[in-house]
Formats: sequence, structure tokens, C-alpha cells
Amino acid sequence: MLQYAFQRVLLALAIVFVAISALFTIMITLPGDPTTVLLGPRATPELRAEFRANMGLDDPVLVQIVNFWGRILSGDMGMDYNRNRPVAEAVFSALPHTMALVFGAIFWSATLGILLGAFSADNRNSWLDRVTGVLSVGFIAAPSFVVALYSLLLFSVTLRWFPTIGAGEPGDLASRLYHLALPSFAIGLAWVGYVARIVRASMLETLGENYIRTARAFGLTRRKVIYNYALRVAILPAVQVLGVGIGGMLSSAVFAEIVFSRPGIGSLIYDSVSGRNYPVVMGSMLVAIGFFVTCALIADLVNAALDPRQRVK
Amino acid sequence: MTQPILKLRDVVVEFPALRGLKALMAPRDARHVQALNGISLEVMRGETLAIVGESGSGKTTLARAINGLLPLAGGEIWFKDIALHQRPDWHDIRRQMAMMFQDPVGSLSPRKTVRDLVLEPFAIHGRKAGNPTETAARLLEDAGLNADFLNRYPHQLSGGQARRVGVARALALNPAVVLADEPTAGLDVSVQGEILNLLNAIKAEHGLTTVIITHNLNILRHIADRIAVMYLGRIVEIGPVTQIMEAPRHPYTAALMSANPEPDPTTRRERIILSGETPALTSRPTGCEFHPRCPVARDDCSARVPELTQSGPRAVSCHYPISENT
Amino acid sequence: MTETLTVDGLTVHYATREGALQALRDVDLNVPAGQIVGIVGESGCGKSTLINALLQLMSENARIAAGSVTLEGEELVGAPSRRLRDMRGRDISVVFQDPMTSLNPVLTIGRQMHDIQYREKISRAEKTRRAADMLGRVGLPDPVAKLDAYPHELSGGQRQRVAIAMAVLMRPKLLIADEPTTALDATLEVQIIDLLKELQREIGCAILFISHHLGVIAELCDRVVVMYAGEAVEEGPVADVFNTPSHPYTAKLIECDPGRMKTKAALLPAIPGDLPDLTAPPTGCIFRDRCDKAAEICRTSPTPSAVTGAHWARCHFAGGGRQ
Amino acid sequence: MMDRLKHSLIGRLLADPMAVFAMAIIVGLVIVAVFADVISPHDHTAMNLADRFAPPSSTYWLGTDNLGRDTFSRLAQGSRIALYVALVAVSISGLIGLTLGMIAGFGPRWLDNVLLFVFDTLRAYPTIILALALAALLPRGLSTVIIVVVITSFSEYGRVVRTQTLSLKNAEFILAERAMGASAARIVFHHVLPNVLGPFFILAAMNLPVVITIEAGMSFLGIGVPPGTPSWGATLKDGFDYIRNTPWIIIAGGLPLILVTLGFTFLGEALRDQLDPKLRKSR
Repeated sequence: MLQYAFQRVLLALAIVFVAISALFTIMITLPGDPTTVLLGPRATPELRAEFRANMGLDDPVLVQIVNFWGRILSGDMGMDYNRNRPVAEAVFSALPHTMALVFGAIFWSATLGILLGAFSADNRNSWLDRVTGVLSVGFIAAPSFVVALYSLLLFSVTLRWFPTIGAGEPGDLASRLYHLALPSFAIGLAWVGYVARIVRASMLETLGENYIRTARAFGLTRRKVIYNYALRVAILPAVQVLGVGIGGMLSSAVFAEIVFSRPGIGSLIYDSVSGRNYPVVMGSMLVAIGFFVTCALIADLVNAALDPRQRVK
Repeated sequence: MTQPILKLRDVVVEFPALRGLKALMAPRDARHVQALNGISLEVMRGETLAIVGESGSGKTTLARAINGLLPLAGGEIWFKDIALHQRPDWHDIRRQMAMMFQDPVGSLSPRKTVRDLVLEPFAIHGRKAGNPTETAARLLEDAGLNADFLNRYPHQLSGGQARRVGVARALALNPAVVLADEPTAGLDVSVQGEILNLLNAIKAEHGLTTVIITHNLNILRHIADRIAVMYLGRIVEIGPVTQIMEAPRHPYTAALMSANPEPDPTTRRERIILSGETPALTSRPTGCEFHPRCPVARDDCSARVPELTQSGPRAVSCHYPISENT
Repeated sequence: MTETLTVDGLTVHYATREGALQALRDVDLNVPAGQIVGIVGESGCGKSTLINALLQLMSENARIAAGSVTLEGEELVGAPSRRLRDMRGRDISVVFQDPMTSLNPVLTIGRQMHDIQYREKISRAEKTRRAADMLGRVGLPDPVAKLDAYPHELSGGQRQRVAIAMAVLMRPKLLIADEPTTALDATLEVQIIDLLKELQREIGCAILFISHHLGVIAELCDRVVVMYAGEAVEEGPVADVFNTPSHPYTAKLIECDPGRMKTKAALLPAIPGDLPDLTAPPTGCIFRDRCDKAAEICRTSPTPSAVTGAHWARCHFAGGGRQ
Repeated sequence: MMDRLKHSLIGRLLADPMAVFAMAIIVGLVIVAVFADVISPHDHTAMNLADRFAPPSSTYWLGTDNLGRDTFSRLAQGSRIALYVALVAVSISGLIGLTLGMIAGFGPRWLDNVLLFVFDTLRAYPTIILALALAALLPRGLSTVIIVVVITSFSEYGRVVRTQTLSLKNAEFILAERAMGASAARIVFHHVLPNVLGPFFILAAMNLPVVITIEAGMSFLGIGVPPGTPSWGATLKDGFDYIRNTPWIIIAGGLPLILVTLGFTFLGEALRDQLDPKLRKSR
């Protein structure tokens, strides 16, 4: 297990390194003045000249990549020249909001999705199973930003049940959760359907396995067989899918943050792109990719912990 | 009959034992295990050699190595006068050396009709099949299936029918050698006889040389001229089928033959029950690799590796073989 | 002689698109207390349906159309599911064919052996001790350590021993063994057969041993039931059935086994033809289409005719029947 | 034979009410896209400042936006963009993924590892966030949308095809082909490809709505189609900016998106039910 974990961590680090380096390379090699790209259009000529010298922009690409990572690893993610603050500060104050959003969505999709899926499999081919099936596919199909817009329109603008703007009062948990409910629901809805489908399918497959027959032949109760023996195996693919799905949720979070005017990585990147504030874009990308890879890694390790067969591979 | 058509000398096939980081950190000789560990044998023109052994003995690996599906880590294989260990023209060799696989249905491409499957060798080797449908029908008929099957898909065939398609296809281009991996696997006894009769008839008619891989000891007498018994990637005994079955000299052969329950409740044979299981390839015992399970092992068996020693038509690899008169 | 298991007129149908598939038709069989009864038959004979029916664990589209299954006099067909669950694993238990897939891959051996003792009012430590004892009893080296192992960490033979240990842990009255040696090599097969014999003697349970391997049946069983296309066609003491097979199918089946021919056969016997379509089984004798002896009378259904005392065959020509 | 298979597949799909519903939506979308100019009651670019913020009426079936443009006409035109982007992007990324996936599955182990790492790395870019990052570097337009989609989605096809190919690679029938002397090309095109295409097309069908959503999403963020282009996403953005004045634009603008994604997803599900033998057996 330890060996397996070690290999996965190394792989995850390599992915973050290559993904970010590739992006950095594209940015500095694309035609155009890299100082514009890296400092934003508002930088003064003096600032540009100084930056060009300091950053070694005339060095070979490889050297620049090494220097870039050197700065990142020493904690320097550059400056947000538009608002005159370190990029790290901007990014790390936005990250918790996005994390709350994503974890909220995972909470929805895991609880509702696993329940619906297990329930469907348990009552397969009943009309309830059929309804759940159609609903799940409907959920999967609904584009998250349309769900966000519709729920904003219905629950916030028209019915006024939920707030339209912001992330709630700092320090006030209830207010935070209140502001979180709609946006995280909008992101999570599709995943509820997704998880339900996967859990149902893998549950049915698991229930057909010989060892389930063995368990029943030994007189274990139906409930115990289904929820202890089968579900334990059947949620493994759902864990994996949710881990990888965080990439998709981060994309959805951009819309949720913009539609509900929440702070977060998504709206930070969006604002920075409109302002051509590339150091911030780069920093946000780094954090977003790092966050995603970490979550996928955790899902992988959880899977391995739950399924001893995985560790051997 | 006296001329070898296949000659194997000290054939070694290795599999990677470790993957990923472990493999990089392990010493070079621990990265691989030997699935075949020095196999030498000859197959005479026109004979049927059966290779028997339990799972993990390497018998399937041997068939695949002969056909070039697995690379050799050492040793030589000669087919007629072609050196198969020196990058030969496999395309042409495989036309002369047909192979049948274990799973009768699974070894047929699932989205092709029986007609396409039987004609596949012609397509592969750019041969004209005359009138394709007639040729296919004739080949099927030779294998005991009528032309109604031409448009079926593999999943619509029973095990016995699929096996016949496999036979028809193997014989399509008149090979010199047929390698058959477990030809009776997955077949009921009532069907098994038909398939073996078919193989015997075809062999007699075409003067084929066949190598049959099997763990089914009951069929040996009826199909094989000679048998080779394998254990942990080595041949422990080889020779004419009746001699080996009636008077095994290697203790493993003896145990294997006695382990086969007879369908006759009145005869109860002396049985040698071996303890334990075949060890993993990663932990080969020292000396004679059979010694930890051998009922007649002596002290030095764990120290010295026995050689396969020829005496008359048979050979055995044991320091203290069972004498012929007992 | 008391019967541990009695199956009487058991008929099971599967609902399929082509209509009702009559997988078992009017099957009778008895397993006397303390005996080993073999069931032999080729694929499609209804062995697995029979096991599922005995355990009352049938797939959703299966239905018991008629007949009864009694375990020590207690009717299982239609029994409340709570009662059935109570009996499974305690009075009646089973070893399945494939040791690779019949154990739960994500739970340790110890956990699985704990779970099946859920009815016992004993301490955890005691349950662990019993599990380890039984693992040792079935011949696993280092049984205490094996409790913490996952199934994939064991070899095929070891896994089958674990499965047997689980099956006999509660000292059942009836042990069903569904081709327990088919997936194993010959030298392991004889080890398992020996083990089953020993355990049977020790626990005194009756064993219903399903196999397609005539040699294993001949060696292990006291009585044997021959099945073909969903019917029990012959039953009797092993020696009688093997020496004087009285149903043409049994005779053919024994004849086909190449193991009994000690010299090279010019032509190996086989049974030409295919199984009948069980959604529309032919009237009369089920084996009629493939039988050499078939005559006009075979268009009517044969009833079991006694050959000798405990040996009968479902054939018009069997025993004292019209020859 | 292929005909018979297709016929029976379509026959089976027609027997499934969800599949019929899905195909009806898709056919509807295609008809609207083809005849967009005919069925649009107004020129979708015509600004009629007098009729700004007009609610739905018999003249403007779905109302107008802040510039007085007819929402219905804009949505009808939008179907062309959605369909165009989806088909082009899915074709390109599917083809790349199919090729790389088969190379990874069938090629040497080191190449498989390299490609798998590439797939893993590309998956680490959250689509919309990467789109934002690239937005300022690349010119705004449909080709940018397509590039972003291809970069972020071909690895998914590659991964599925690779898994499928790997499991086929060691299947006995592939070994049997090799043992008969079949060339690598013959094995790949005659025996591997036909068995990979089933799952591949299911994935493609499931990905069409995803791509449509990405295009709409990017246009919503203002990094997709050029200004003025009637993409569904752009229309929704207009509605969002004036959510209190023109709620009908959001309601109407979201509907075609939801319907189309529903249609393709249901079709994909139905295809999966029919093509995946594992699911078919369990019934």
C-alpha cells in the first residue's frame, strides 16, 4: 500500500509539473510581447524593462521554466500588478470559496447519488427504478450553468428564498451555508445523476457476483448483503469518477461563481482574463490544477484502501 | 517418423516479475521469472506429442514460444531447417504451423461470420480460395459441420461447433504442424470424443505432426504417441505414451497419473497424494525443484539439479527414478 | 435410513422471451443422512438450477412450478424467507465451483468467517478462535495469519480450502458441493476429495456432490443421480449404476469417458445430437432423439422403473421393463 | 451482414421509447439548423431599439433583448453554431483519441506509458479554466472553441479506446490471428477496430452535448463566439445581464440547450444499453 501510494504521489507531482510547465511554455512562446502577457497591459515601459531583465525573458525557454518553478517553490507566485498585491494572496484567499463550492457539490452528489443508485439497484425494473433512471439521465444532461441560471431566476430573483449575490458573512457559518446551497446544488445536480447511474450499474454487476451468492447461501440478511457486501464494492467506481469529476466541477464552479457573484478561483480567473492579468491567471491555473490532481489522488488512494486488489496493480 | 520436424534446445522464456518502480530498483536477475527453464525436445515428422502438466507448468507458454507469440530469452528452436530463434519469416512459418487455442468460442473473432473465419487464412496469406463460399463449405464439411453454419457468428455456436470451426480453419492451408492448446477444454465428455476422433482422422489423412497441450490425462492414450510431462517450466519425463502412463519413472509423473480418479467404483488404486501446491515461479526450490513435494526425496535432492537423462526411447529428470520393475 | 434431503417432483421454469424454459422437470432425489450422494450430468442438465432451488436462492425469472424440497422433514418450498435464511449456512451450506470468485475480494478471510457466525452468541475472540481452528483443520498452513489475508493473496487450492472451512464451520446437516474440484489441478483435486471424505466422517453431515467428472463421483460417492436435460434419469448406489447402467444415457456417458479405456481406441465413442429445446421439450422420453434403443413406446413418458432395490432408471427398457 | 446488424440495432432503438424521444429531438435540432433562415420570423441581427426588452408576443414569440433583437430567431440561428461546433470538435478529438488510444493499447509498453501520462496530464486541465487561460492568447472565435474542446477531450476517447484495445490485445482471438500470421495492420483494422467502435460511438454520442455546453459556456463568458454571433451561450449572457428586465431570454435560451443535451444523452444511454453485451445479458 505504501509503495502504491508513493508511486501515485510521484505521478501526481509529475502531472502538475508538466501541465503547468506546458502552459507556461505556451504563454512565453506565443507571438507577442511576453511582458504584456506576464505583466498585463497597464505596466509601464520602465516596469517592463526591469521585468524583462529580472525574469531573464531572453533566456532559453528551458531556463525560464526552471526559474519559474524556482520562484514558485520559494513561495513567490509573482505580483498582481493590477491591484498591487502578491498573486499568492489573491489566489489563496479565493481558493477556500471554490473548495467549499466543490465539496458542497460532492456532498450532494455522493449522498443523493449513492442513495438513489443503491435504491434503484435494490428495486431494479420497478417503476421507481425507471423514474430514477430517467431523472438521473435528465440530471446528467442539464448543463450546470443553465441550472445555475434557472435556479437563480426561480429561487433567488422570483421566489427570493435564497440570496442572489456573494458568499455570505465571513465567520457566520449559517450565512455561508445559506449562500452555498444554490450554487453547489447547481454544480452537483449533474453529478447526482452520474453517481446514481454508476452506483446502480456497478451494484447490479456486484450483486451478480459469485461471492454475493456465497454470502446469501450462508444466510446473511439481504440488507447486510446489499449494503455491507455489495455497496462497499459498488461505490468504488463512483469514488473514482467523483475524484476525476472534480475537474468538471471546477469548470462548473466558474459559472456558479459568476452567476451568483461569488468570490473564488473561477471568478478570479475570469476577472483576470478580462483584465489580461496574466500572473494571476497563471497562479489560479496552478492552484486549480494542483487542487484537482490532489483530489484525484485522494480518490485513488481511498479506492486502494477500500479494495485490496487495486494495490497489487 | 524418424526425422525431427521441430527441435528445441534449452529454450528459456521469461516473464517480467515486477513492474514500475520495484522493477527499476530490483537487481537485474530478480526482474524476471523463467516460465520455461531450459526445455529440450524433438517432435518427429508425423507423430503426436502430448505435453501434460498442471497450471503453472508452462505448457501453454511452450506452445506459444514455438509459434513465436512469445520471445525467447535463450535457447534454440528449429522448424525443419529454419532457425525460429533468429528472427525468421513468421508470416510464412505460421502458414505451415497452425495453432488452436483453449477457448473454442473466444478464439474466434466475435464480429466475423463462420465463413469469414474459415477463409481468414486465405486472406492473411493472399491465397486464392477458388470459389470462396464453396471452399468454406468444404472445409467446414471436413470438420463435420454443414454449410448452414456459414453465416453464423461465434456467439451462436456451441463449444463443440466452435471447436470444429477452429479445426477447419487450422487445416485450411494444409499446415505441416498443428499446435493444439487444450483441444478438449470446455467440452462435455459426450462431445469430446467426436473432436478427438476428428483430430485423429485428419492427422491420419494429412500426415500431420501435432503437438497437443493438455491436462486431461484420460485422453492421452487415445491421441498421443509420446508424452512430455512438465513441472515448473521444465520437462521432468518424456517418452512413449503407454510406457510413461503404465510405468512412470519420475515421482511427479507417478503422482499425477495416480491422481486421476477412475470412473470405476470397484477398482481402487494405490494413490500418491502430494502435499502442498506447485510453488510460484518467483520462489523456485533449489536443486530438484520437485523435492519439497516429493514423497521419495533424499537429502541431496535439494542440492543438485537433475539432468534430463535419456535411456532408450524415454528420458527422465530425477536423481532416484522409480525403477522399471516395481 | 433417515433422509436428510428429499426432493420430490421438483419442477422449475424460467421465464424467457421464447416462453417458459423448463429447466427442471419432475426431479426426485434423496440424500440419506451421513451419505455422500453424487449428481452427474453434462452442461445444460440443470445442476445449477437444482442447487439454487435447494438453497431457495433463485434468479428473478425462475419459478418453482411444482414439487417439494424437504430438509429433515421440513418443507423449504414456500417457507418464510426468515426461516430459510436461518437454515442457510447453519443447516445447509455450500461450496461453489470457482474459488477465485466465490469469496468476497474486499474483505479479509477472518471478517468473512466472522460474518457467517453472526447467529452464535459467543465472544469475538471465540469466533476468531473457531475460524482459525477450522482453517487449520482443512489443512491451511499458518491459519491464524490467514485470517488477516485477502482472498487474492491465497492460491486457488488454498481458497477452495477456505471456502470448505466456511461451509463446514457451522457443522451443517447437508453440505452441497458444486463442482468444488473442477477449477483445480489433478493433484489438488485428490487432496480436496480426501479432505471432504475426512470432514464428512468427522461431522457426519450428508453431502450432495455435483460433478461432471465420473471418476470423482465413482471414487467419492455412496449413491449417484444421473441428470439429463432437466430430468433425473437414473439413481442408485454408485457401484450398481456404474456396473449396470440402466438408462441408455448413463450407459453412453460412462462409455464416452476415455479414462476407462486402457488401450488406444480406434474411434472414441460420443453421443451425437444436441440437447432438446427446453422451452418446448419433446413429449415422451427426453433422451429419445439421441437414443439407439428408441422405439415407438418412447413416445410416452417413462416412469422410474426399479432395477434392483435402491436403483432405478427412467426408461421403458430398464430393469424388469419390456425388453 | 453489417446492414442486418444496423437494421436490427435501429429496430431495437425504435422499440425503446426513450431512444425515440431522443431521436425526435435530434432530428428536430437538425431540421431547425438546416432551415434556420426559413423559420426565423425576423432577421436575427436586426436591432429594433423601439422594441427593446419586449416580452413574448405574437410578433416576438420569445420576446426581444436589450438591443431589440428577436430571441426566437437568435436561438434558431444558434442551433447551427451548436451543431457545427459539436460535430467538428467531436470528430477531430474522436479521431485523435481513437488513433492514440489504439497506438497506446497496441504499441510497446513504454509508448503506452508515455501516452497514458499525456492523457493524465491533459485531464488535469479543467476545461473552462483552460479556456479562460487560453482566451486572451488566441483570437476569439469558433476555432478557438474547437481547439479548447479538442485539447481537453481527446484524451478521454484515447483512454477508453486504450482500455478496450488492451483487453482485446490479450484476447485469444487476437492471439489466434497472430498465430495465423496476420499482419499488425490486419489485426488492428479487421479485428480490433470493429470491437472498439461500439464503446467509442457511445462515448461520442455522450460527448456531443458536453461540447455544445462548452461552446455555450465559453460564449456565455464572452470567450467563445465573436460579439453579435447568436450562440445560445451569448444569448443567455444577454439575458443574464438584464435578468430582471428579460427573464424570458434566460428561460427560453436555456431550453434548447437542455433539450438537445437530453436528446443526445438519452441516445447515448440507449446505444449503450443496446451495444453493451454485459447490460444486455443481465436482462
